[in-house]
Amino acid sequence: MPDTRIGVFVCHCGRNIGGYVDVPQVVEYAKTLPDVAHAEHNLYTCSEEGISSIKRKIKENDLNRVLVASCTPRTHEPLFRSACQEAGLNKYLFEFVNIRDQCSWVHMNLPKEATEKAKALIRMGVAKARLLQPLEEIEIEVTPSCLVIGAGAAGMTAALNLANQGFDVHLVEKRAELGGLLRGLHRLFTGNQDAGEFIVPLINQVRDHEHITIHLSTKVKEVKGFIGNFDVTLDHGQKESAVGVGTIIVAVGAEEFKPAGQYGYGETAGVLTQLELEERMKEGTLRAKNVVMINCVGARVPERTYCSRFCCLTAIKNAVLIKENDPDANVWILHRDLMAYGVEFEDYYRKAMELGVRFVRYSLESLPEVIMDGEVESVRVRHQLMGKQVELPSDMVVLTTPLVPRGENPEISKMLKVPLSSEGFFLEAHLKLRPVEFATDGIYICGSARWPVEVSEAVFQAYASAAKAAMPMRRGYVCPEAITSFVNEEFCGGCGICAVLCPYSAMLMDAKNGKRVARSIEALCKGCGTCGAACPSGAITMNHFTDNQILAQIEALTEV
Amino acid sequence: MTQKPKLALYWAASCGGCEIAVVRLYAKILDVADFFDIVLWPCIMDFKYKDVEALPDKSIDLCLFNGAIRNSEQEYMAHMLRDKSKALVAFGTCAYTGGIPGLANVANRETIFQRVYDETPSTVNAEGTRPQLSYQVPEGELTLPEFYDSVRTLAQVVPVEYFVPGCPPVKEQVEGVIQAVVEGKLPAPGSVVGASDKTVCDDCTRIKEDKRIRSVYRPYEIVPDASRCLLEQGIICAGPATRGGCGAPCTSVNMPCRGCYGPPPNVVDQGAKLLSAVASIIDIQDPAEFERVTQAIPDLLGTCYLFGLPASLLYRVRHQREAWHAGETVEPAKAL
Amino acid sequence: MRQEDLTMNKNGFEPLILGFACNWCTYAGADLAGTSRIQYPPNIRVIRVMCSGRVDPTFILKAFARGVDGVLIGGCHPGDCHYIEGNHKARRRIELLRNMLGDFGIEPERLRLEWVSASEGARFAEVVADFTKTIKEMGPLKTGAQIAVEVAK
Amino acid sequence: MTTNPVSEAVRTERRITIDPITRLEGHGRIEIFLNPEGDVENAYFQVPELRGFEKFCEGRSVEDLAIITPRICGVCPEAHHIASAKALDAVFDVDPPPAAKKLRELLYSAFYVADHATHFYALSGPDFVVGPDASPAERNIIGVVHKVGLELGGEVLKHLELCHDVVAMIGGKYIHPVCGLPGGVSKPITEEERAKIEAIARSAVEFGKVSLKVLDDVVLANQGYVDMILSDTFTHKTYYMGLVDANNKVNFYDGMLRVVDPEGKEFAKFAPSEYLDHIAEHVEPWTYLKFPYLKALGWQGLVDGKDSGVYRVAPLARLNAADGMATPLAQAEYERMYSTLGGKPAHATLATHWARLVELVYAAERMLELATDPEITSPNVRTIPTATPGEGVGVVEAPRGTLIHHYQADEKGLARKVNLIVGTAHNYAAIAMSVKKAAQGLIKKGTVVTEGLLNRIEMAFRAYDPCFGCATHSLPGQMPLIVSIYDAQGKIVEQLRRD
Repeated sequence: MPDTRIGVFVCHCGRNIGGYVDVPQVVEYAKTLPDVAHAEHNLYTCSEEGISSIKRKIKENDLNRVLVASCTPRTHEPLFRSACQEAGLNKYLFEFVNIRDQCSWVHMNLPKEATEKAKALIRMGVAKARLLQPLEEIEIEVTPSCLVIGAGAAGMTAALNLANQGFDVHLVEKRAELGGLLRGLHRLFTGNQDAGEFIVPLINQVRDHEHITIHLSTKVKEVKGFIGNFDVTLDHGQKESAVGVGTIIVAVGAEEFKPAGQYGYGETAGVLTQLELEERMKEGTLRAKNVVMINCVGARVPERTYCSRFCCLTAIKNAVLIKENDPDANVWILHRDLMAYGVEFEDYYRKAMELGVRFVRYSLESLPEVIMDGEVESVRVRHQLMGKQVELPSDMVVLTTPLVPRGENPEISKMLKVPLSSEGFFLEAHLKLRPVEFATDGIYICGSARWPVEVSEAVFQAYASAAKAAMPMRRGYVCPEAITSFVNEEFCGGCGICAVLCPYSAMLMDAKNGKRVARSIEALCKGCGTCGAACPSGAITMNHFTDNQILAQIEALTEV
Repeated sequence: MTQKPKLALYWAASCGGCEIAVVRLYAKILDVADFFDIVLWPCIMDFKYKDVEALPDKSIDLCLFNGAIRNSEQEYMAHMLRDKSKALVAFGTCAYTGGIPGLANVANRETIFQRVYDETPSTVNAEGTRPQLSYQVPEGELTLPEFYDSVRTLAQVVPVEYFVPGCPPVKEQVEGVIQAVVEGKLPAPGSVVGASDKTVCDDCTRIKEDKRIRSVYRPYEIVPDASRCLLEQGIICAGPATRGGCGAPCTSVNMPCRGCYGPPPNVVDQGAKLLSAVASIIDIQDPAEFERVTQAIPDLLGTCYLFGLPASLLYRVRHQREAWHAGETVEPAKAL
Repeated sequence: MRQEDLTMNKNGFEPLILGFACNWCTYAGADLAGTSRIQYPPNIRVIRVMCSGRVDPTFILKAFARGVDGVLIGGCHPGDCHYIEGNHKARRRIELLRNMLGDFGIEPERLRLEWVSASEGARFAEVVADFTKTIKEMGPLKTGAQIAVEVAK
Repeated sequence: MTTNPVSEAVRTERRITIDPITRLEGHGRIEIFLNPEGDVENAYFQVPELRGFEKFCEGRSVEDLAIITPRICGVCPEAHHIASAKALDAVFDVDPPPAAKKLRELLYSAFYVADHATHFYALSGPDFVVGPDASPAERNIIGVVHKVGLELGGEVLKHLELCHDVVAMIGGKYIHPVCGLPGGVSKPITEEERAKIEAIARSAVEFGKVSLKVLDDVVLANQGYVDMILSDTFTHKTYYMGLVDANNKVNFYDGMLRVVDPEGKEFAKFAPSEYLDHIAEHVEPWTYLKFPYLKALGWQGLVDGKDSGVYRVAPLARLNAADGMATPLAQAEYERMYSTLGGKPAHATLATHWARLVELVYAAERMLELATDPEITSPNVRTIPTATPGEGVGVVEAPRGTLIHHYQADEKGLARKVNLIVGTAHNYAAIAMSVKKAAQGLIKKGTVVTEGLLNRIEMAFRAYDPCFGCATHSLPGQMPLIVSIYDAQGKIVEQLRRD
């Protein structure tokens, strides 16, 4: 273990630092600090001269730590790190001290204080540099194949997209056939295109694609490993099989809420849901003169507070279809608020009104009431605008219900260690910064598994997730953070606190001769260090920001 | 006799449980008596200070010192025994981290005297009599040791070779330490002996599954599942932030660990770590709700530092002493 | 005790303030304050961490035990954490720690957690200025550890 | 050593220091002042340590006091733990399930057997078994074992360990158990554990009988000891206090506090929660420990008799304050003791040892009763408190006397006010008097201070509390005493040692 030899390079940054901080004085002070073998100042440390000076001094003074006091690591750390590397020094043995952006530039009228602060910051930097350890960057190979869970519009689209890029895809569907919810749909908005026209070609392409292996009536039983190398066990009912993939896309979709017991649903054939209505229309077995649709059944209520977004449109679409098919039919839509976002949907709404579909607003306080006597007779509702009770003759009541999360979501979420929202849908890493991907690397999400979406949204989410999944597979490898946490098994008591804190599932609880021990998966760790801050047994070291390094900085801060 | 290694035991501010822990070696205690030449054991034999003072420096091979430093007599003995001993051992939690007597660092001499000699409802002391360091009785002078403002650990007073944690150290560990001494197998000076390098969780056999909690309970508020981790059931347990080796006797009877074995290796401040761990696993984002839930921990200081206040980074409560320095009179509390 | 104080000690008490800034938001915000040349008091010394969730309460107690007069922690706004919710964990730890500081006779106001985004250079400067002012008014921190030293003397 | 300097010394003012005599809360120190004639002018028993529990318990979570207060004494932490749990029941106004109360008492009874046995065999036994004048090297537990035989010696150690196992089984740890909380205990016992405990209890009862036999053979058979026990030197006529059950029988865990006067007539009987109406504490500037006394009579100083507020607690006091024992064997021995001592109350301090054996037998019998109670294995050992925390007093009879815990909590359940009166404190005044009297009876003009004499002075206080004698004889070694003879200037002129 050679003794620590630190080289300190203080930058004038022209006048940017030198104009306010007494750089020569700072350099003289730096020389007095422990383990500082060399200190100098440069007009611009980031200039060709500065960089070559660093490299030269590393050799001449066989420095094994380098500290640059200049601007900010956010812009210049890579440059100085590579300088160290080129001089044969591990780049993580470099420490950056910010005496410009956070010192000279913000204390321009206080040269004396700025100089003292610069000294203090360098003293702290040196204290940390003394304890720096070299770190290695690893590469992890990524198997160029993807597991897509769920073969609805989203899943099939994602699978097809990836397959067309030449990646092998394992498409897993728990039902006996492809298509998901779409199979039940009649026509799709906007444009009322026949659902079949969309779904059938899609199914055929998927089925015939050389790069897609379809697993019907199959469930994902177990998933091990991490980005690049997931070992997946598939349960085909009678037998099981194993596949290895590099990425995973979750496209399990959602299901329509069945409002059992509400408005006589389940008691008479005259009361059905929108999806059931579409099936009848598809079969052409719809016979109804007076249709009353009730929106927000089971949505935006205390036990299910969210809005399913497109059910208003489904109601409008189906109302229009009924009217177009039979102009004499009466169609009422009872709603609480009408969501018709975007250009096309607003047109939809207008068209419906033109065709004579009547909209009645009701409130959560006074819900509509379906009058039945074996068959539906009428619907009584308090008309909010007219402020009085009205009774609508009706031979069919259609309940507009939201999409709800799949029952198997919790199971899948546990298996993949990805989170669910409080509503039970899957939760992506970040709505704006990292949509369609989970915090856990290599696992992506699209379609109604994430949030209720209509078909076109499902499709473009599918493209997005496929594009995301393609990145590591196309590159063929991933470079995880070198600055990761490390668990010292000697001290780990296996309490498991780190495991629940890590947003990336990078902390695993292993069983070692009967006892629990935590293990950090470097490939997944992002180096945030929250596990280290919480680890009560002191077993976790957050590399490059270790307790000892930070405590040393604090001691240096308060030193005489 | 003189060939035997010399053993000394001494207690300072402590309950005597550590001494009992040694006596409770039962038959083995006789082996100890055989192996060692016991030169000092106040609860066993004469301990006129002069006799210890008379011993040459470093003539005691092993000194097991239990108890924190609360008064001048204890500090004096700590210094003397340091000089006389080759290996000075902080034996038990009080000597190691301050222990329960160290909780007195929430107060100071004046407030303690006030409570004990004035306020306590059973006390009748109209004259405000206080114990005096020196007092003239008709027959002569009587003296008392000085009661200090703060409690200190042994290592805060003199350099210490070894630390044996535990309130008290469990029998098996005491045996182990004695054995190590007998076999001359003590580790490098500065080490903690008679304990494990892992935490109490490693000793605790309760089932651990998911550490996330959404509510916190005080031990008397719920009947916990007898097989599952207490912390996972919302009962604050110091086990994860406490050095093991005790065998987790407390959790074995459904009571949480309170941290008497002190911080694990590599942990600077046991309380800070416990606090950080607890705050981390309370899985609540809404600050108001978090505030509400954490009401179930009304005494954070006592929860985090029940056995180690003097050894903590902050060492003692601040305002108490400042009030004492400013000569502020703490308003006399009402009788119970 | 601290030489930079002595030199700074022109007009009365100049507090020493430790700052922890997360790499992605607050540290960037502090840099922006610099590039915008926004002036603020020189009492603060910033330690860069990747995430406010890295800040172990031990660090804060250590700082107070060593006589730092105030500790400021800067993280990303809720929802913007580069590490999903490291800032939420930081908030929970700091909140509990503030309560405990009270038990120790240390004013909770000496420990502050602020959300400062990369675009909030001006806000960073304001926060530092305001915090420095607060601590100045509070006066120097006298910790139990310092008292211990006195006792020992 | 020559006796000359001593007799020399006796002619001028002298001072004898016995320092220290081991701990209750810290060490004890005896200062004996002689007058010019060499007679005892006065004797002071100082307690030079304080830890301030009453203060630093303030602000703690009140339930934590069951963890904190046992650290007052590592010799009898069980007493503090149980007293604390009872005080907490009161603070939360909660009534634990029957099984919980029984488990607490079972733990406590096991502890009692061990504690009394330790004292009888290891601490005071040697004074009688080996003899007060025997060589110090023999006057210890080993000496006892030699005298009574290895077999009995082994029995003693075995039963100590067995009883500690029972405590650990219920309380988690023998030293500083943790099972007690407001509303009950933290863990029920299994049938398997119960069976173990029953076996231990049966064995303990037998052990109690054996111990009584030892008392007969070595103490009562020796007229010299009996005379010493009954001698005026070791006699004090004081009030006596102890817990009694509904039938005025001795009870360690619960009941009413009963005080009898020096004639043995009931002076007061009150619920523990009313202790403040009957007991007060006096402060002296020369010691850190306070002197409790009976409020009704007031503090008259360190004097005994009917007019003095000084009262005594612990085994002999408990028997004096009660009308008998609640179990057969113990009751029989109780009657035998008083007939031998010439009726109630017995004022002979040294008879405390006998009383202690009576209690040991009771504890063992009670242990068996509880171990065979069908309810003892009930899983229902917790009542969840619902009331807002308030104020509460918890009292038990510790081996060393009545132990009072008094807490006041705020609505958050934080301890706001704490008052504690520990067993030995009640006896403080009596101990100081006994020591003085012993000294007066044994140090006369020109008397040469000898081994036996020092031990007899020590016997006076050892009778009260093993914390004093604490293992004094439990290992081969020297006596803990040294007598320093000082001249008027406090300069040491002579030292007498035991070796």
